[in-house]
Order: sequence, then structure tokens, then C-alpha cells
Amino acid sequence: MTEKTIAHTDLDRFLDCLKEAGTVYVPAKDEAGEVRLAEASNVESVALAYRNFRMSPKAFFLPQNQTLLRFNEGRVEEPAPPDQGTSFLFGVRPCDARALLALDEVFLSGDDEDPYYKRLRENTVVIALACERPVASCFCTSVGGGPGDGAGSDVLAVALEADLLLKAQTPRGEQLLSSVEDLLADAAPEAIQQAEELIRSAEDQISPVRVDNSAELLREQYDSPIWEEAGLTCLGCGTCSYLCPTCHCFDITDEMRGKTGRRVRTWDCCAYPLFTLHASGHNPRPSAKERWRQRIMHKFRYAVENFERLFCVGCGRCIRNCPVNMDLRRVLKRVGV
Amino acid sequence: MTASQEIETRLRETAEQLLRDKKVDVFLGYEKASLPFRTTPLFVTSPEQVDRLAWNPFCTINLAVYLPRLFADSRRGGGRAEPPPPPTVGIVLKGCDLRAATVLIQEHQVPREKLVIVGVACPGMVDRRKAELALGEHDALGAGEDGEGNVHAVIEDGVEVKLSREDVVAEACLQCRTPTPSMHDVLLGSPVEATDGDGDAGRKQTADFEAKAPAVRWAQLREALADCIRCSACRQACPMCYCTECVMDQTRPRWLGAGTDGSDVMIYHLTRAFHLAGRCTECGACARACPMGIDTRLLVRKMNQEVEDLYGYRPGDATDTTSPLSDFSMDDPQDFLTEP
Amino acid sequence: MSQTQAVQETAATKEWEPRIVAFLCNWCSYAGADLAGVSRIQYPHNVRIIRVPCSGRINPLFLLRALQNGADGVLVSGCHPGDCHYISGNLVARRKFALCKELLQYAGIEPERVQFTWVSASEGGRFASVIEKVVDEVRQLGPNDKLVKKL
Amino acid sequence: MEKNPYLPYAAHIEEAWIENDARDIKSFRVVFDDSADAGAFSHVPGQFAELSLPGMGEAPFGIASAPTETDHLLFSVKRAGLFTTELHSLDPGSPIGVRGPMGRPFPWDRMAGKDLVIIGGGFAFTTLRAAIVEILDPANRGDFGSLLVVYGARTPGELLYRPELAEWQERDDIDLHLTVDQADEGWTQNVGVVTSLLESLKPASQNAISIVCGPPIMIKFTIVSLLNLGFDEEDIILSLEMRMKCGIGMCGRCNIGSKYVCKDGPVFSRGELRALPVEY
Repeated sequence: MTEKTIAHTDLDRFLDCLKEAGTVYVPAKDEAGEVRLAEASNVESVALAYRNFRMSPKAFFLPQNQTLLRFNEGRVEEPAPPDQGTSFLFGVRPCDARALLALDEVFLSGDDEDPYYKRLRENTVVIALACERPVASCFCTSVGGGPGDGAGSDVLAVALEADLLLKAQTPRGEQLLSSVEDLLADAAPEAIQQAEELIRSAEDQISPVRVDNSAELLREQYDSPIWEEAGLTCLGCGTCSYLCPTCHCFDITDEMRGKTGRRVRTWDCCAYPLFTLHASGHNPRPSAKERWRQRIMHKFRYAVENFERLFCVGCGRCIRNCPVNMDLRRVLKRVGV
Repeated sequence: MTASQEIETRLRETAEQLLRDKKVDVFLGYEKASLPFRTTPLFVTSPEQVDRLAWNPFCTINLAVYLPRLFADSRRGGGRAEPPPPPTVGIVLKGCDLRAATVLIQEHQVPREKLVIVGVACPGMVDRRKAELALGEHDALGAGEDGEGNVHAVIEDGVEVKLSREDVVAEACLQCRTPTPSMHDVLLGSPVEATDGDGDAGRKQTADFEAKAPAVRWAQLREALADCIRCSACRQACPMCYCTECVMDQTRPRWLGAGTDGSDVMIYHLTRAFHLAGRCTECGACARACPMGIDTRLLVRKMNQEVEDLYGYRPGDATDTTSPLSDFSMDDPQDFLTEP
Repeated sequence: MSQTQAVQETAATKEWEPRIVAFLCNWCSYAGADLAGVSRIQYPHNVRIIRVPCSGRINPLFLLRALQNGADGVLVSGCHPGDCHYISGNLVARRKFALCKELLQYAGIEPERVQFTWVSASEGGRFASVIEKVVDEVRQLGPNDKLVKKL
Repeated sequence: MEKNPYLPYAAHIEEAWIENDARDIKSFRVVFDDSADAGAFSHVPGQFAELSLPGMGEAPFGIASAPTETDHLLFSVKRAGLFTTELHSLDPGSPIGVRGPMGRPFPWDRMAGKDLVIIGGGFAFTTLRAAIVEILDPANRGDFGSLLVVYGARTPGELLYRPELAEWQERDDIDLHLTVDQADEGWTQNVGVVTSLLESLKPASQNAISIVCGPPIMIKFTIVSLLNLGFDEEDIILSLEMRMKCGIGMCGRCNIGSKYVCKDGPVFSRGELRALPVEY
């Protein structure tokens, strides 16, 4: 399908059309001045120029608390599916959209499908917004993505001066665009060119790290002293994982009162000592060294071995938010990647 | 040469000497980080590496957090093998960091005689979030300091933006009561006067919150904690949270739900505040570590003030006192008790 | 009829009744409660007693957990100062309790939700009146809607 | 609609009994409430299942019964943590959830036509029992060569399935050797570690496959013995244990390198494991 444009002045009408089909989330400034995805009906003005959200939108697909089962007087039941219809996420950055492809590998590609993830994924339409101004922690171009990458999204939007350029990435995206056909015009060649320039200029601002041969190099570097050093510095908090758009490890716990309760899935993190602790007291990853190595190996080697895909989209949240300012790019460089 | 550069030079000399003379096995300081306004911890083990040590307005991290784990192995008991001997550790500590180390020594987590404390009189460190916010729509590509201690950020096209130090200094530093470390083996920098020696700013914050109606306090607290993702950065960044297994993580029994239910989050933060009562040295590491920008000090601050008022004790003053919560007096106040 | 059914029935057919969890030390307050019973002193039935070795055994987390699990109020009672079976357990506890009370109040939780007192083994009457007071105060507050976790 | 992989089959404990003198290992006969579920649950020895108790969570256990025992599942469980303590306290009739079967079983295709050497230690004999019962089934016995079983425990009272072991020792289609670290009165069989017994038995490694389950230290030394006896690394089959939650390769905690013990294991050959990091 060809590129379309919609005038900025028609954005509200576009969002109104989406609202008729479901719940719409748009980037908006909160009271503290942070731009985050908020339900459009509560938002006065949609933000289009913003650094990426503090939290990745993965919680829309993998909620931090997901009831897997309900226990009711001895009966074990599946929770009733939420009656929410379709959600539209407008303004997801390309790195975060790309991360969905990694989550798809985990939750949809194996012998078992995760029904909760699947339902949310199927009922959520992602409209990505190309990045015009990356920040110093961004390295999406090094891990297969880019500021204008449409992978993982249904529609890719590029904010031009007067218009939004829209390009469908999936059949679902095409369907969406044809449903609002009245608001769209075929993109003029100048608009397409302007978008390309914008994306190229964004790409130029990103300093690359080479990771294309990471799996191979990390295989050789399993015993590198760098893991020991990183383990010494790492505090063992879960900030990097919890903010990471591809980190998906979880815990399952029961919460019960009397005979009523639930089995709930919550986010978990390989940096925590209890993550792998056996009932016997044995721990296969006993110190921060092994745990830190696991995190890097998982993203840059094991995922490649299993899915031929890096489980890192270069969003840089782990770098920006580490309480002790560790930078995985430094580690990758040290490993020789 | 700026004051910071002078300190940096002396710091490197000191570390080099200590390592060369084998007075320390490891020297713990700061290194320039990959992003502006930041440093990252550096564990130096050979004199050749000391040039990586940095001292600048961005040495915000409280390095005392690493002390318990550096000595954990040597304090391990119960195993078949003899625990290894404790290392000797050289460490850079600012006024607030030193107070944290003092509590760790008092609580027998760290042996004083194994520490070589390089104290640095601290004029207040930069909160990178404040600095980023001050730049508004611009992003810093680099950052430095001028002779007056103000921060210079380099933004797009090499343009320099001056940020006044007091505008970007961390919240905890504005309330600092002891910028100059009292206990040290080496002291670098000229002593700095406390801006808030009596802790009035913190008192005022508490009083302002307390002046609100209970329902409003509750609602504000819920709202403030609504973003909490239970990543535990506040706990891990805190030098005082050195338990090998936190009660909040225990699974046998499981005290607390693992997710972000409002009740679980509230109990996490209430319990954290309680565990830090009379132990928190108010360095602000928890708040700076929080990726969600939550004021994790709101409750802890109140607890510390309460301990000071009730039992006349401030944590981090001395290594040879008894913590007030391990102690009692026959005539402790008990007007809170229910009488029929 | 199962206990759960009974509870549901109560909830459905009767007015809301406060549920109080009382942590009583083994040596004084539990014996005090026992004496109240043996002496046939009437006091409200809303209290569920958990016996602990000493008020010094109380971790504030116990109190928060009780509230999280649906208690409308919590009472902690130990020996009077000087009477502790372990000499000073209650005295160390007293400092914890003072801070705990202050913290919850600061957070905006009604101070009547969590109460502390001393009851000796001979004070059956005092135990009954403390319970009466606590139940009455919590009844006035209504159900605990702050810390309770909805499952 | 596809079955929700987190939803356990409804089952109940039909019978439970204590297996050992220390009284911390119990066996449970578990029967599905719905016979259709029993039909749908078709496992192969070497696989495991997650048992589920509302409020207590789930825990993975090797399936100790063979598919030939069609009317029930057998689990033998050591009391260690919260879940297993609760499980031990349950009376017959108690409901229990079963999720599975999970994981990769023993390599039955490769075992066909081979002489089999099965080596077990302590309470890790569960899936080995399933394998032995499967092999001894008259319909299957002809598919395999000789069957040598070496099973050791700390004391005679710690051997699992003792009545069955005695029965097997009477048969001539299985060569079962038992050994204990410490004999008690009345013990007339071997005393000593499994490896010494194995080395004295000297099973031939040609056209043979061995399966080893036991505590880590036993596995470590048994591998050395088997290699000395000439077994190829690919013909030494091991079964691993790991902390697990989901059991379907998603929750991320049971991985060893790129392999997940829950779905790529728990059965690995020694050769496969050598290619992985030593994180187990």
C-alpha cells in the first residue's frame, strides 16, 4: 500500500474515528512534564515531539499483574476475558514496536501459545511514530532497527511539518487506514522525501555499536573477566529489565484468602538472586556475575541461537535508568563486539 | 585548576600510593560514565588504573552501598571451608556516604580497620534529572564544571549552556547537614559549611505533608506510589539495605504479593520506611535510583525525625552508639497506648 | 454449615461487624484474655486472638498483613513495663510500636486501626474494656478500605 | 479453542504412602477426575508434570508411572519446601491439579535395540521407574537388549519402591543391583557407592545406552565411570532439575544457555550438556 498523509489539523478527527472502534492511547504530558501514553479521552493535547516514554509499552501486552487462574471454593477457573475491545496505541516509538516481534517469539512461536499475551496482542493496534530526535543512549540502528523502522507496528507514522505521513505495515494497518480513507490523501512525493530526510537525519545522530556478530563473540567470551567486573558494579535491582521492552521473564504466585484467590503472573528479573534459587538451596546463578552475564547472553546470544533475533532494540532505557550508570554498550565493546 | 580538578589529582595520587604500598587491595571511586552528568563506580586494583578515577560534580552515587558485599564473603559463617580473609578497601566517601559507612560499621557489617577512608568535603552533587530538565528540549552531549562550581553542558552544535550549581544540585544535598566527612583517613577539599545543619528543610516538608487531612495524605501517597513498578532499585541503591534476603522477597512464607497491587506497593514502602527508621543517613540514593521519579524519602524522612525527637538520636554520628531500636529506656514515651 | 458459608451469611444478612485481630503476648495479655473468659466478663465477639511469645515478637509487618487480609483493626498487647517474661521484650517493642503508630498515622491511616496496650495476667476486666473500646472505635470508622487487598 | 496451557487438569489423590524410613518421601497415586483428561494426558517416560495446589502454587515432578499404567499417574515427592510440605499433608481424595506432560523424554528411538544401563541414586529414581516399567512391559521388552539397573541409596530404608525392587530381582529379564552407603541389620546386598558397583559390573558399552539420575555428586562420578567403561558422551543420558514456573519455555528461569530445561530438557545427553554453560 502506498503512503498516505493526514493533516495535523485532522489528527483529532482521526483519533475520534479510532475511539469509535476501541480505546485509544496517545502520548501526552503528565503533571510532572513526562510524556506517557494516556487514554485519549482524558487528554487535551497530543504530544508529537517527545523523547521516548519512561516505561516501554510492553505492559499493554504483558501486564505487570496478569491473573492466570481464579480459585473459587475449590473450583479452578480461567479468568473471564476482559471486555475491553480493541486498543489503539498511537505514538509508540519504532524501537518499542520492534520489541513486540521479540515477545511474539517467546509467547506465540513455540508449541504452546500464551493465551493472555495472544489476546492482548490481537486486540491491540500499534501505530508507531518515527523518531526525529534520538538521545545519547539510543542505538536502535545497531540492532536492526532504526528511527523510521516499521517492524512490529501496524502503521508507521512520520510527523512532517503540516502532515503525518502514514504507511501501513500489516494487513491490519491497511484495514485501519482504509477505514479512515476520507481523512487521508495520497502522499505527495515531497512529503515522502521530507520523511526520508527526517529519518536519515535522525539516523545520523545515533552513534552505532557493532553487534552483528554478538552471538559468536559472546560464545567465546563466556569466561571473560568482564562479567566479574560488571557483577561487582551491578546493584542487582531490576530497573533494566522492568523498563526493557523485550525483557519478559515472569513469576507465578498464588494469592489466596480462605478458599478464594488467584494465580497471578508478575514480572520477574534474572538479576534477582531468588529467580533461580532451588528449594534445596542450590543456585545455578549464585552471584551478580552470573546473573549479569545471563542478561547480556540472553539478549545477544541465546535469543539469536533460538530465534535468530537480538532481544535488544536499542531503546537505551537500561542505560538511561541504571542507578549506577552501567552501559551495556561499553560491555559489548569490551567483549569485542 | 578548579577545586574539583585539584581534588581529582590528589585523589589519584592517594589511590596510587595506597595501591602501590599495598595498603589496600581495592580502591573504590568514580569513573566518568558514558552519558553526561553521570559517573559510574570504579573498582581499582592496580596503580596503573588510577587515571580512570574521576572527581567532578556528578559523583552522586553513594559508594558505601558496595561495602557490605565486599566484606560479605569474609563474614560468611557455617560453611565447611574457612571464609577468606577480609580485604582492605580504600573508598571515596562524601559527607552523607560517610554517615552510611558509619552505620555499617556500627552494625558490624564492615570492619573499620579494613577501610581506608578518603573523605571528600562535598559542595553538593548534581542530580542528572534536574540537569536534564533544566536543558528543556535540548539534550546534553557533554558536561563539565567551571571555576565557580557551575555546570556547563554542551548541547547540539557544540553550544555551551551554563547551569547554576544550586539549580541542579540533588534534593538531598540541599538538605545536607554534614557535607564534610567527620571520620576519615585522608580528607580532600576544603571543609564545606552545611546549608541546613538543623534539618529544617526536611522538617518543613514533613510538616507540610502532615498539615493535610489524613484522607488527603493517604490519597497523595497512593498517587505518588501509583507508578511504582517494584523494581527494588530504591532498596538496592540503599547502603542500609544489606540483608542477604529481603523480607519483601521471601517466599517461605511470602509476606507480600509480587506485583504492583496498590496494597502491596504501599506495604512495601511502609515497611522500607520502618526498616530504615533511625538508620537512614539521608543521602537520597533511593530517590535518585527510582526510575519512576517517586519521592521514596517521604516516609523514611518522617521516621528519622521521629527517632530524633523521641530518642534524641541521629544515625551516622558515631560507630560506638547503640541503635535506638535495639535499645530502650524505662521511661520511653508511651502516650500512644490505648487506655480503656 | 461451613465456616465460610457462615461468614457469608453474616455478611449478607447482618450489618457490617468490625473484625479485630489481637496479637497477645503469651505471658500476660493472653492470660488476661483467658481470665476475662473464665470470669465470664462480657466483651464484644469481634476479636480474633493470635498468641505470640512476647510483644517483642511483633513485627510491624504482621499488623500490615492483618490489615491487608481484611482486618478492620489490629490490637497488640503485652506485659506492663517491668513485667516482661523476657525482662525487656516489651520495652524494645514499645519503641517499635511508637514509630509504627506514627508512620501509619502519617500515611493517613486512621490511628484507631492499629492500637497498642499493656494487659497483665490479672487484668481480665481491663482486657475486656480495651476490646470494647477498640471495637467501638473501629466500628465508628467503618470497614478498612485502605490497606485491604482485593483478590 | 486451544487449551489454556496454564489451566491444570482436575485430578485427585487416590492413595498416598510413605516411601522411606526418614518419612520425608511420599508417593501419590493421582487419578484424573475426567477420563477424557486421562486420555488427553499421554506421556512418555522421562517427562514431568507440574502439580498444582490452589494457594500453594505449582511444582514440577518427574512422572514415576509408565504410560502402560493407564489408570493413574504416580509421583514420589520429597518434602522440602512450602508446596511439598502441603502436598505431604493431603489425604486421599484431596483435589490436585496436573499440568503436562512436559519436557523431552528419554530418547526412546535411540534406545530401541540397545542394551540399557540404568543408574539411579536416592529419590531421583522416579522417572527411572517409569522407564523400567515401560521396558519390562511384555509388549515392549523385545524392543530392547539387556537391561542392567544399578540403584543406590544412603541406607536400605531410603530406597524407593522396595516391594517392586524385590519383585524385579526375582525376574530374569532385568538385572537389578542395589547398593547402600550404610547397611543395616538384615541387608545382604552391596554396600558402597554406585560407581564402585558399576565398575565391578563392567557393563559393555558397545551398542549400549545408559541413563543416569541422582544427586549431582553421584552424577559427576558416574559420568567418569561410564566414560572409562567406553560409553560415548551421546550415550550417557542425564535428567536435570531446575527451578521452574511456567513449564512451557516462557518464564525464563530454567535456561542453561539457550536451552530451557522445561521444554528442551529435562533429559539431555552428556554431549549436549557439554556444549552448554555450567549453569545447573
